[in-house]
Amino acid sequence: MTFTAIVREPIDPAHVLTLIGADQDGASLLFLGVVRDHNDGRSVGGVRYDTYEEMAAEVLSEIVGEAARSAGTDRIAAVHRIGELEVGEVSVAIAVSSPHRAEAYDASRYIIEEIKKRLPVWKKERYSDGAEEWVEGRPPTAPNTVPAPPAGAPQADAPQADGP
Amino acid sequence: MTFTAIVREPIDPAHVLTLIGADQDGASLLFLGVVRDHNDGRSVGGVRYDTYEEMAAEVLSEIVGEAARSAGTDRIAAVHRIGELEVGEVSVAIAVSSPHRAEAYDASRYIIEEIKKRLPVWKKERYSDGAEEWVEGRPPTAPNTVPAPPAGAPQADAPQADGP
Amino acid sequence: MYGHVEIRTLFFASYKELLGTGELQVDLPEGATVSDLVSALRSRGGAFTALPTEPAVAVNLTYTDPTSLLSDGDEVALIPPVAGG
Amino acid sequence: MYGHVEIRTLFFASYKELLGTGELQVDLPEGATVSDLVSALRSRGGAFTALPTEPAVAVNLTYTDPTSLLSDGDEVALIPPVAGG
Repeated sequence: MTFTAIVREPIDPAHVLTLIGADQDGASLLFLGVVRDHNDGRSVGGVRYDTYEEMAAEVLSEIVGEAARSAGTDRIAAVHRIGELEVGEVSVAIAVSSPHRAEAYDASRYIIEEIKKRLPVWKKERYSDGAEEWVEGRPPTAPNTVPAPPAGAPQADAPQADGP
Repeated sequence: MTFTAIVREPIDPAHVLTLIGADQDGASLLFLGVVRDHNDGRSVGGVRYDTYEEMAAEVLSEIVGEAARSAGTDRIAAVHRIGELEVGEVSVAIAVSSPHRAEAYDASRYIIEEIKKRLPVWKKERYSDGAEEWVEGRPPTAPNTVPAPPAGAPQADAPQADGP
Repeated sequence: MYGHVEIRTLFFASYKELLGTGELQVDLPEGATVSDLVSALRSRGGAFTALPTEPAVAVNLTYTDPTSLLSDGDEVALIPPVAGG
Repeated sequence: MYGHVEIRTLFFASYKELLGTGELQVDLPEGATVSDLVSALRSRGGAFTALPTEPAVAVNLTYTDPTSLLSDGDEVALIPPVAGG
Protein backbone atom coordinates (compact mmCIF):
# COMPACT_ATOMS: atom_id res chain seq x y z
CA MET A 1 0.00 0.00 0.00
CA THR A 2 1.32 3.40 -0.91
CA PHE A 3 1.21 6.20 1.65
CA THR A 4 1.03 9.93 0.99
CA ALA A 5 0.48 12.89 3.27
CA ILE A 6 0.69 16.65 3.50
CA VAL A 7 1.75 17.39 7.07
CA ARG A 8 2.41 20.34 9.33
CA GLU A 9 4.55 18.56 11.92
CA PRO A 10 8.24 17.79 11.47
CA ILE A 11 8.95 14.75 9.28
CA ASP A 12 10.77 11.87 10.96
CA PRO A 13 12.82 10.15 8.23
CA ALA A 14 13.23 6.95 10.26
CA HIS A 15 9.47 6.70 10.60
CA VAL A 16 8.94 7.20 6.87
CA LEU A 17 11.34 4.30 6.26
CA THR A 18 9.16 2.06 8.41
CA LEU A 19 6.26 2.63 5.98
CA ILE A 20 8.00 0.71 3.20
CA GLY A 21 9.94 -2.52 2.82
CA ALA A 22 8.76 -6.05 2.28
CA ASP A 23 10.46 -9.43 2.36
CA GLN A 24 10.75 -9.50 -1.41
CA ASP A 25 12.51 -6.11 -1.53
CA GLY A 26 16.27 -5.93 -1.91
CA ALA A 27 16.54 -2.15 -2.14
CA SER A 28 15.13 0.79 -0.21
CA LEU A 29 15.71 4.40 -1.09
CA LEU A 30 14.91 7.43 1.03
CA PHE A 31 15.05 10.91 -0.49
CA LEU A 32 14.91 13.93 1.77
CA GLY A 33 14.44 17.48 0.60
CA VAL A 34 15.99 19.77 3.16
CA VAL A 35 15.82 23.54 3.67
CA ARG A 36 19.23 24.86 2.71
CA ASP A 37 20.95 28.00 3.88
CA HIS A 38 21.21 29.68 0.51
CA ASN A 39 19.39 30.10 -2.78
CA ASP A 40 20.42 32.07 -5.83
CA GLY A 41 23.32 33.50 -3.89
CA ARG A 42 21.20 34.82 -1.01
CA SER A 43 21.52 33.65 2.55
CA VAL A 44 18.31 31.90 3.65
CA GLY A 45 17.22 31.81 7.28
CA GLY A 46 14.07 29.76 6.81
CA VAL A 47 11.11 29.15 4.55
CA ARG A 48 7.35 28.98 4.65
CA TYR A 49 5.49 26.50 2.49
CA ASP A 50 1.88 27.24 1.56
CA THR A 51 -0.38 24.79 -0.16
CA TYR A 52 -3.80 24.17 -1.61
CA GLU A 53 -4.11 21.27 0.72
CA GLU A 54 -7.00 19.24 -0.68
CA MET A 55 -5.55 19.43 -4.17
CA ALA A 56 -1.98 18.76 -3.03
CA ALA A 57 -3.17 15.59 -1.32
CA GLU A 58 -4.81 14.47 -4.57
CA VAL A 59 -1.86 15.36 -6.78
CA LEU A 60 0.70 13.72 -4.50
CA SER A 61 -1.37 10.58 -4.46
CA GLU A 62 -1.63 10.62 -8.28
CA ILE A 63 2.12 11.06 -8.68
CA VAL A 64 2.87 8.20 -6.32
CA GLY A 65 0.32 6.03 -8.09
CA GLU A 66 2.01 6.67 -11.42
CA ALA A 67 5.42 5.80 -9.98
CA ALA A 68 4.04 2.66 -8.36
CA ARG A 69 2.52 1.40 -11.60
CA SER A 70 5.65 2.17 -13.56
CA ALA A 71 8.11 0.68 -11.07
CA GLY A 72 6.00 -2.31 -10.18
CA THR A 73 6.11 -1.67 -6.45
CA ASP A 74 3.47 -0.35 -4.08
CA ARG A 75 5.95 0.11 -1.24
CA ILE A 76 6.13 3.87 -1.60
CA ALA A 77 5.63 6.64 0.94
CA ALA A 78 5.75 10.35 0.13
CA VAL A 79 5.23 13.12 2.67
CA HIS A 80 5.41 16.87 2.10
CA ARG A 81 5.56 19.29 4.99
CA ILE A 82 4.04 22.74 4.91
CA GLY A 83 4.25 25.71 7.26
CA GLU A 84 7.36 27.35 8.74
CA LEU A 85 10.64 25.45 8.38
CA GLU A 86 14.13 26.28 9.56
CA VAL A 87 17.36 25.55 7.71
CA GLY A 88 18.15 21.84 7.99
CA GLU A 89 14.53 20.75 8.40
CA VAL A 90 13.03 18.19 6.06
CA SER A 91 10.43 19.54 3.61
CA VAL A 92 9.76 16.34 1.71
CA ALA A 93 10.50 12.64 2.26
CA ILE A 94 10.10 9.97 -0.39
CA ALA A 95 10.71 6.32 0.47
CA VAL A 96 10.55 3.50 -2.05
CA SER A 97 11.41 -0.17 -1.78
CA SER A 98 11.50 -2.72 -4.57
CA PRO A 99 13.05 -6.11 -5.33
CA HIS A 100 15.84 -4.53 -7.39
CA ARG A 101 17.50 -1.16 -7.00
CA ALA A 102 16.90 0.29 -10.47
CA GLU A 103 13.15 0.56 -9.89
CA ALA A 104 13.62 2.22 -6.51
CA TYR A 105 15.94 4.87 -7.95
CA ASP A 106 13.65 5.49 -10.93
CA ALA A 107 10.50 5.79 -8.84
CA SER A 108 12.15 8.05 -6.28
CA ARG A 109 13.47 10.39 -8.94
CA TYR A 110 10.17 10.43 -10.82
CA ILE A 111 8.26 11.41 -7.71
CA ILE A 112 10.49 14.33 -6.73
CA GLU A 113 10.61 15.65 -10.30
CA GLU A 114 6.82 15.50 -10.62
CA ILE A 115 6.35 17.13 -7.21
CA LYS A 116 8.37 20.05 -8.49
CA LYS A 117 6.30 20.21 -11.66
CA ARG A 118 2.78 19.79 -10.34
CA LEU A 119 2.30 19.80 -6.59
CA PRO A 120 0.36 22.95 -5.60
CA VAL A 121 2.86 24.07 -3.00
CA TRP A 122 4.56 27.45 -2.80
CA LYS A 123 7.66 28.51 -0.96
CA LYS A 124 8.44 31.87 0.59
CA GLU A 125 12.04 32.37 1.61
CA ARG A 126 13.10 34.43 4.57
CA TYR A 127 16.54 35.95 4.06
CA SER A 128 19.06 36.85 6.70
CA ASP A 129 18.46 40.56 6.04
CA GLY A 130 14.82 40.10 7.08
CA ALA A 131 13.35 40.33 3.58
CA GLU A 132 10.91 37.67 2.39
CA GLU A 133 10.13 36.56 -1.15
CA TRP A 134 8.08 33.95 -2.94
CA VAL A 135 10.42 31.60 -4.74
CA GLU A 136 9.86 31.86 -8.46
CA GLY A 137 8.39 28.48 -9.28
CA ARG A 138 7.34 26.86 -12.50
CA PRO A 139 3.98 27.05 -14.23
CA PRO A 140 2.36 23.78 -13.18
CA THR A 141 2.00 21.15 -15.85
CA ALA A 142 -1.57 21.01 -17.10
CA PRO A 143 -3.13 17.55 -17.15
CA ASN A 144 -3.23 17.23 -20.92
CA THR A 145 0.48 17.90 -21.09
CA VAL A 146 1.50 15.73 -18.18
CA PRO A 147 4.01 13.31 -19.64
CA ALA A 148 2.99 9.71 -19.23
CA PRO A 149 4.97 7.98 -16.53
CA PRO A 150 7.77 5.87 -17.91
CA ALA A 151 6.27 2.70 -19.29
CA GLY A 152 7.80 -0.40 -17.82
CA ALA A 153 11.39 0.42 -18.60
CA PRO A 154 13.56 2.44 -16.25
CA GLN A 155 12.77 6.07 -16.73
CA ALA A 156 15.43 8.60 -17.46
CA ASP A 157 14.03 11.96 -16.56
CA ALA A 158 16.14 15.00 -17.27
CA PRO A 159 17.75 16.18 -14.07
CA GLN A 160 16.41 19.57 -13.06
CA ALA A 161 18.76 22.22 -11.90
CA ASP A 162 16.36 23.89 -9.51
CA GLY A 163 16.00 23.23 -5.83
CA PRO A 164 16.93 20.10 -3.91
CA MET B 1 34.30 14.38 5.55
CA THR B 2 33.40 11.10 3.94
CA PHE B 3 32.89 8.02 6.10
CA THR B 4 33.30 4.38 5.08
CA ALA B 5 33.26 1.18 7.09
CA ILE B 6 33.04 -2.59 6.86
CA VAL B 7 31.07 -3.70 9.91
CA ARG B 8 29.86 -6.90 11.56
CA GLU B 9 27.09 -5.37 13.67
CA PRO B 10 23.63 -4.50 12.33
CA ILE B 11 23.49 -1.23 10.39
CA ASP B 12 21.24 1.48 11.83
CA PRO B 13 19.96 3.53 8.85
CA ALA B 14 18.99 6.48 11.03
CA HIS B 15 22.51 6.63 12.40
CA VAL B 16 24.03 6.55 8.91
CA LEU B 17 21.83 9.52 8.01
CA THR B 18 23.33 11.50 10.89
CA LEU B 19 26.78 11.15 9.28
CA ILE B 20 25.83 13.40 6.36
CA GLY B 21 24.00 16.68 5.84
CA ALA B 22 25.23 20.23 6.02
CA ASP B 23 23.52 23.62 6.02
CA GLN B 24 24.26 24.09 2.32
CA ASP B 25 22.64 20.77 1.38
CA GLY B 26 19.11 20.68 -0.02
CA ALA B 27 18.98 16.96 -0.72
CA SER B 28 19.86 13.81 1.18
CA LEU B 29 19.60 10.32 -0.23
CA LEU B 30 19.85 7.06 1.70
CA PHE B 31 20.18 3.79 -0.18
CA LEU B 32 19.74 0.51 1.70
CA GLY B 33 20.56 -2.88 0.30
CA VAL B 34 18.41 -5.42 2.09
CA VAL B 35 18.50 -9.23 2.19
CA ARG B 36 15.49 -10.38 0.22
CA ASP B 37 13.57 -13.61 0.52
CA HIS B 38 14.24 -14.89 -2.99
CA ASN B 39 16.90 -14.96 -5.67
CA ASP B 40 16.74 -16.56 -9.10
CA GLY B 41 13.46 -18.18 -8.20
CA ARG B 42 14.74 -19.82 -5.01
CA SER B 43 13.46 -19.05 -1.55
CA VAL B 44 16.22 -17.51 0.56
CA GLY B 45 16.32 -17.84 4.35
CA GLY B 46 19.43 -15.80 4.98
CA VAL B 47 22.89 -14.99 3.67
CA ARG B 48 26.48 -14.90 4.81
CA TYR B 49 28.81 -12.21 3.50
CA ASP B 50 32.55 -12.90 3.50
CA THR B 51 35.15 -10.29 2.73
CA TYR B 52 38.82 -9.57 2.35
CA GLU B 53 38.46 -6.97 4.97
CA GLU B 54 41.59 -4.83 4.62
CA MET B 55 41.13 -4.62 0.88
CA ALA B 56 37.39 -4.01 1.09
CA ALA B 57 38.04 -1.07 3.40
CA GLU B 58 40.48 0.38 0.84
CA VAL B 59 38.23 -0.22 -2.16
CA LEU B 60 35.14 1.21 -0.48
CA SER B 61 37.10 4.30 0.44
CA GLU B 62 38.34 4.66 -3.15
CA ILE B 63 34.84 4.32 -4.57
CA VAL B 64 33.45 6.93 -2.21
CA GLY B 65 36.36 9.23 -2.98
CA GLU B 66 35.63 8.99 -6.69
CA ALA B 67 31.94 9.74 -6.13
CA ALA B 68 32.80 12.67 -3.88
CA ARG B 69 35.11 14.27 -6.42
CA SER B 70 32.63 13.75 -9.23
CA ALA B 71 29.55 14.96 -7.36
CA GLY B 72 31.25 17.86 -5.61
CA THR B 73 30.16 16.80 -2.13
CA ASP B 74 32.12 15.19 0.67
CA ARG B 75 28.99 14.46 2.72
CA ILE B 76 28.96 10.77 1.92
CA ALA B 77 28.80 7.73 4.18
CA ALA B 78 28.97 4.12 2.97
CA VAL B 79 28.82 1.08 5.23
CA HIS B 80 28.85 -2.59 4.22
CA ARG B 81 27.98 -5.31 6.68
CA ILE B 82 29.52 -8.77 6.64
CA GLY B 83 28.71 -11.99 8.49
CA GLU B 84 25.35 -13.72 8.87
CA LEU B 85 22.26 -11.73 7.87
CA GLU B 86 18.59 -12.63 7.99
CA VAL B 87 15.96 -11.64 5.43
CA GLY B 88 15.07 -7.99 5.90
CA GLU B 89 18.44 -7.01 7.38
CA VAL B 90 20.48 -4.21 5.82
CA SER B 91 23.66 -5.33 4.05
CA VAL B 92 24.75 -1.95 2.75
CA ALA B 93 23.85 1.66 3.48
CA ILE B 94 24.89 4.62 1.35
CA ALA B 95 24.03 8.16 2.41
CA VAL B 96 24.82 11.24 0.34
CA SER B 97 23.85 14.86 0.78
CA SER B 98 24.48 17.72 -1.63
CA PRO B 99 23.16 21.19 -2.41
CA HIS B 100 21.05 19.89 -5.33
CA ARG B 101 19.40 16.53 -5.76
CA ALA B 102 20.94 15.46 -9.09
CA GLU B 103 24.39 15.08 -7.55
CA ALA B 104 23.05 13.06 -4.62
CA TYR B 105 21.26 10.62 -6.93
CA ASP B 106 24.28 10.31 -9.22
CA ALA B 107 26.75 9.72 -6.40
CA SER B 108 24.49 7.22 -4.64
CA ARG B 109 23.98 5.19 -7.79
CA TYR B 110 27.65 5.32 -8.72
CA ILE B 111 28.68 3.97 -5.32
CA ILE B 112 26.30 1.00 -5.30
CA GLU B 113 27.16 0.07 -8.89
CA GLU B 114 30.89 0.20 -8.17
CA ILE B 115 30.46 -1.80 -4.96
CA LYS B 116 28.89 -4.53 -7.04
CA LYS B 117 31.74 -4.39 -9.54
CA ARG B 118 34.76 -4.16 -7.30
CA LEU B 119 34.23 -4.59 -3.58
CA PRO B 120 35.87 -7.85 -2.46
CA VAL B 121 32.77 -9.22 -0.77
CA TRP B 122 31.12 -12.59 -1.41
CA LYS B 123 27.66 -13.78 -0.60
CA LYS B 124 26.56 -17.29 0.30
CA GLU B 125 22.82 -17.82 0.24
CA ARG B 126 21.04 -20.21 2.55
CA TYR B 127 17.87 -21.61 0.95
CA SER B 128 14.76 -22.75 2.71
CA ASP B 129 15.57 -26.38 1.82
CA GLY B 130 18.78 -26.09 3.84
CA ALA B 131 21.14 -25.96 0.85
CA GLU B 132 23.76 -23.21 0.67
CA GLU B 133 25.43 -21.73 -2.36
CA TRP B 134 27.86 -18.96 -3.24
CA VAL B 135 26.07 -16.39 -5.33
CA GLU B 136 27.60 -16.22 -8.76
CA GLY B 137 29.20 -12.81 -8.76
CA ARG B 138 31.04 -10.84 -11.38
CA PRO B 139 34.73 -10.88 -12.18
CA PRO B 140 35.98 -7.79 -10.38
CA THR B 141 37.01 -4.86 -12.53
CA ALA B 142 40.78 -4.60 -12.78
CA PRO B 143 42.22 -1.16 -11.98
CA ASN B 144 43.31 -0.36 -15.53
CA THR B 145 39.78 -0.93 -16.75
CA VAL B 146 38.01 0.93 -13.97
CA PRO B 147 35.85 3.50 -15.75
CA ALA B 148 36.41 7.08 -14.75
CA PRO B 149 33.72 8.40 -12.43
CA PRO B 150 31.01 10.39 -14.19
CA ALA B 151 32.57 13.64 -15.31
CA GLY B 152 30.96 17.04 -15.40
CA ALA B 153 30.36 17.99 -11.81
CA PRO B 154 32.74 20.31 -10.03
CA GLN B 155 35.72 18.68 -8.42
CA ALA B 156 35.48 18.56 -4.69
CA ASP B 157 38.14 18.49 -2.08
CA ALA B 158 37.17 15.22 -0.49
CA PRO B 159 39.33 14.22 2.42
CA GLN B 160 38.98 10.62 3.48
CA ALA B 161 38.06 9.84 7.02
CA ASP B 162 37.47 6.17 7.09
CA GLY B 163 35.89 4.84 10.18
CA PRO B 164 36.71 1.70 12.06
CA MET C 1 -30.26 31.03 -10.20
CA TYR C 2 -31.22 30.02 -13.74
CA GLY C 3 -28.80 31.42 -16.30
CA HIS C 4 -26.02 31.94 -13.79
CA VAL C 5 -23.23 29.90 -12.22
CA GLU C 6 -21.72 30.73 -8.88
CA ILE C 7 -18.01 29.95 -8.63
CA ARG C 8 -15.98 29.64 -5.47
CA THR C 9 -12.67 31.15 -6.52
CA LEU C 10 -9.49 30.50 -4.52
CA PHE C 11 -6.20 32.37 -4.49
CA PHE C 12 -2.92 31.14 -3.07
CA ALA C 13 0.55 32.36 -2.20
CA SER C 14 1.58 35.38 -4.32
CA TYR C 15 -1.93 35.71 -5.81
CA LYS C 16 -3.46 35.75 -2.37
CA GLU C 17 -1.00 38.40 -1.21
CA LEU C 18 -1.59 40.41 -4.39
CA LEU C 19 -5.36 40.46 -3.97
CA GLY C 20 -5.47 40.58 -0.19
CA THR C 21 -7.91 37.69 -0.12
CA GLY C 22 -7.81 33.94 -0.52
CA GLU C 23 -11.39 33.44 -1.70
CA LEU C 24 -14.11 35.15 -3.71
CA GLN C 25 -17.57 34.09 -4.82
CA VAL C 26 -17.96 35.02 -8.48
CA ASP C 27 -21.22 35.06 -10.45
CA LEU C 28 -20.97 34.31 -14.14
CA PRO C 29 -23.46 33.71 -16.93
CA GLU C 30 -24.20 30.08 -17.70
CA GLY C 31 -21.80 28.80 -20.33
CA ALA C 32 -18.86 30.70 -18.86
CA THR C 33 -15.44 29.12 -19.20
CA VAL C 34 -12.34 29.20 -17.03
CA SER C 35 -11.04 31.89 -19.32
CA ASP C 36 -14.19 33.97 -18.79
CA LEU C 37 -13.70 33.73 -15.04
CA VAL C 38 -10.16 35.05 -15.33
CA SER C 39 -11.35 37.92 -17.55
CA ALA C 40 -14.10 38.75 -15.09
CA LEU C 41 -11.57 38.85 -12.27
CA ARG C 42 -9.09 41.03 -14.18
CA SER C 43 -11.85 43.43 -15.18
CA ARG C 44 -12.43 44.26 -11.52
CA GLY C 45 -9.44 46.59 -11.83
CA GLY C 46 -6.86 47.46 -9.22
CA ALA C 47 -4.67 44.59 -8.10
CA PHE C 48 -6.81 42.18 -10.13
CA THR C 49 -5.30 43.54 -13.35
CA ALA C 50 -1.94 42.14 -12.20
CA LEU C 51 -3.25 38.58 -12.48
CA PRO C 52 -1.86 36.73 -15.50
CA THR C 53 -4.19 36.54 -18.51
CA GLU C 54 -3.71 32.76 -18.57
CA PRO C 55 -2.91 31.55 -15.09
CA ALA C 56 -2.82 27.84 -14.35
CA VAL C 57 -6.24 26.88 -13.04
CA ALA C 58 -7.61 23.90 -11.17
CA VAL C 59 -11.34 23.15 -11.22
CA ASN C 60 -12.47 20.92 -8.39
CA LEU C 61 -8.86 19.95 -7.54
CA THR C 62 -7.78 19.11 -11.10
CA TYR C 63 -5.68 21.18 -13.50
CA THR C 64 -8.02 22.33 -16.22
CA ASP C 65 -7.92 23.95 -19.63
CA PRO C 66 -8.90 27.65 -20.08
CA THR C 67 -11.69 26.57 -22.44
CA SER C 68 -13.39 24.31 -19.88
CA LEU C 69 -16.99 25.14 -19.07
CA LEU C 70 -17.78 26.02 -15.48
CA SER C 71 -20.68 24.59 -13.53
CA ASP C 72 -22.56 26.10 -10.67
CA GLY C 73 -20.77 25.39 -7.40
CA ASP C 74 -17.38 24.69 -8.96
CA GLU C 75 -14.33 25.39 -6.85
CA VAL C 76 -11.79 27.13 -9.05
CA ALA C 77 -8.26 27.82 -7.90
CA LEU C 78 -5.77 30.10 -9.60
CA ILE C 79 -2.43 28.34 -9.21
CA PRO C 80 0.77 30.43 -9.18
CA PRO C 81 3.95 28.79 -10.45
CA VAL C 82 4.61 25.91 -8.03
CA ALA C 83 7.71 25.52 -5.86
CA GLY C 84 7.33 22.42 -3.75
CA GLY C 85 9.93 19.82 -2.89
CA MET D 1 66.68 -15.93 0.45
CA TYR D 2 68.56 -14.48 -2.55
CA GLY D 3 66.96 -15.56 -5.80
CA HIS D 4 63.60 -16.32 -4.22
CA VAL D 5 60.48 -14.41 -3.26
CA GLU D 6 58.14 -15.58 -0.55
CA ILE D 7 54.50 -14.78 -1.21
CA ARG D 8 51.69 -14.78 1.31
CA THR D 9 48.80 -16.11 -0.76
CA LEU D 10 45.19 -15.63 0.37
CA PHE D 11 42.03 -17.44 -0.70
CA PHE D 12 38.47 -16.32 -0.08
CA ALA D 13 34.91 -17.57 -0.34
CA SER D 14 34.53 -20.33 -2.97
CA TYR D 15 38.32 -20.55 -3.49
CA LYS D 16 38.87 -20.99 0.22
CA GLU D 17 36.26 -23.73 0.36
CA LEU D 18 37.69 -25.38 -2.74
CA LEU D 19 41.22 -25.52 -1.34
CA GLY D 20 40.29 -26.08 2.29
CA THR D 21 42.57 -23.25 3.35
CA GLY D 22 42.55 -19.45 3.36
CA GLU D 23 46.29 -18.90 3.26
CA LEU D 24 49.48 -20.42 1.86
CA GLN D 25 53.10 -19.29 1.85
CA VAL D 26 54.46 -19.82 -1.66
CA ASP D 27 58.14 -19.70 -2.65
CA LEU D 28 58.88 -18.55 -6.19
CA PRO D 29 62.03 -17.66 -8.12
CA GLU D 30 62.90 -13.99 -8.26
CA GLY D 31 61.27 -12.38 -11.26
CA ALA D 32 58.07 -14.38 -10.86
CA THR D 33 54.84 -12.72 -11.93
CA VAL D 34 51.26 -12.98 -10.69
CA SER D 35 50.67 -15.39 -13.55
CA ASP D 36 53.60 -17.56 -12.43
CA LEU D 37 52.12 -17.74 -8.95
CA VAL D 38 48.80 -18.94 -10.32
CA SER D 39 50.58 -21.56 -12.46
CA ALA D 40 52.57 -22.72 -9.46
CA LEU D 41 49.38 -23.09 -7.44
CA ARG D 42 47.54 -25.00 -10.16
CA SER D 43 50.51 -27.32 -10.65
CA ARG D 44 50.08 -28.55 -7.07
CA GLY D 45 47.35 -30.78 -8.46
CA GLY D 46 44.18 -31.93 -6.72
CA ALA D 47 41.70 -29.14 -5.92
CA PHE D 48 44.26 -26.55 -7.04
CA THR D 49 43.72 -27.53 -10.67
CA ALA D 50 40.16 -26.23 -10.31
CA LEU D 51 41.42 -22.66 -9.84
CA PRO D 52 40.87 -20.47 -12.91
CA THR D 53 43.91 -19.98 -15.12
CA GLU D 54 43.44 -16.22 -14.88
CA PRO D 55 41.68 -15.39 -11.63
CA ALA D 56 41.34 -11.79 -10.53
CA VAL D 57 44.27 -11.03 -8.25
CA ALA D 58 45.06 -8.30 -5.76
CA VAL D 59 48.64 -7.62 -4.73
CA ASN D 60 48.95 -5.74 -1.46
CA LEU D 61 45.23 -4.81 -1.52
CA THR D 62 45.14 -3.55 -5.12
CA TYR D 63 43.77 -5.31 -8.21
CA THR D 64 46.78 -6.19 -10.31
CA ASP D 65 47.63 -7.41 -13.78
CA PRO D 66 48.73 -11.03 -14.35
CA THR D 67 52.05 -9.75 -15.75
CA SER D 68 52.96 -7.83 -12.58
CA LEU D 69 56.23 -8.80 -10.94
CA LEU D 70 56.03 -10.09 -7.40
CA SER D 71 58.30 -8.95 -4.59
CA ASP D 72 59.39 -10.80 -1.50
CA GLY D 73 56.75 -10.44 1.22
CA ASP D 74 53.90 -9.50 -1.10
CA GLU D 75 50.40 -10.38 0.01
CA VAL D 76 48.56 -11.81 -2.98
CA ALA D 77 44.85 -12.58 -2.89
CA LEU D 78 42.94 -14.61 -5.45
CA ILE D 79 39.59 -12.85 -5.79
CA PRO D 80 36.52 -14.87 -6.84
CA PRO D 81 33.78 -13.05 -8.73
CA VAL D 82 32.47 -10.45 -6.27
CA ALA D 83 28.89 -10.26 -4.97
CA GLY D 84 28.64 -7.41 -2.49
CA GLY D 85 25.90 -4.88 -2.10
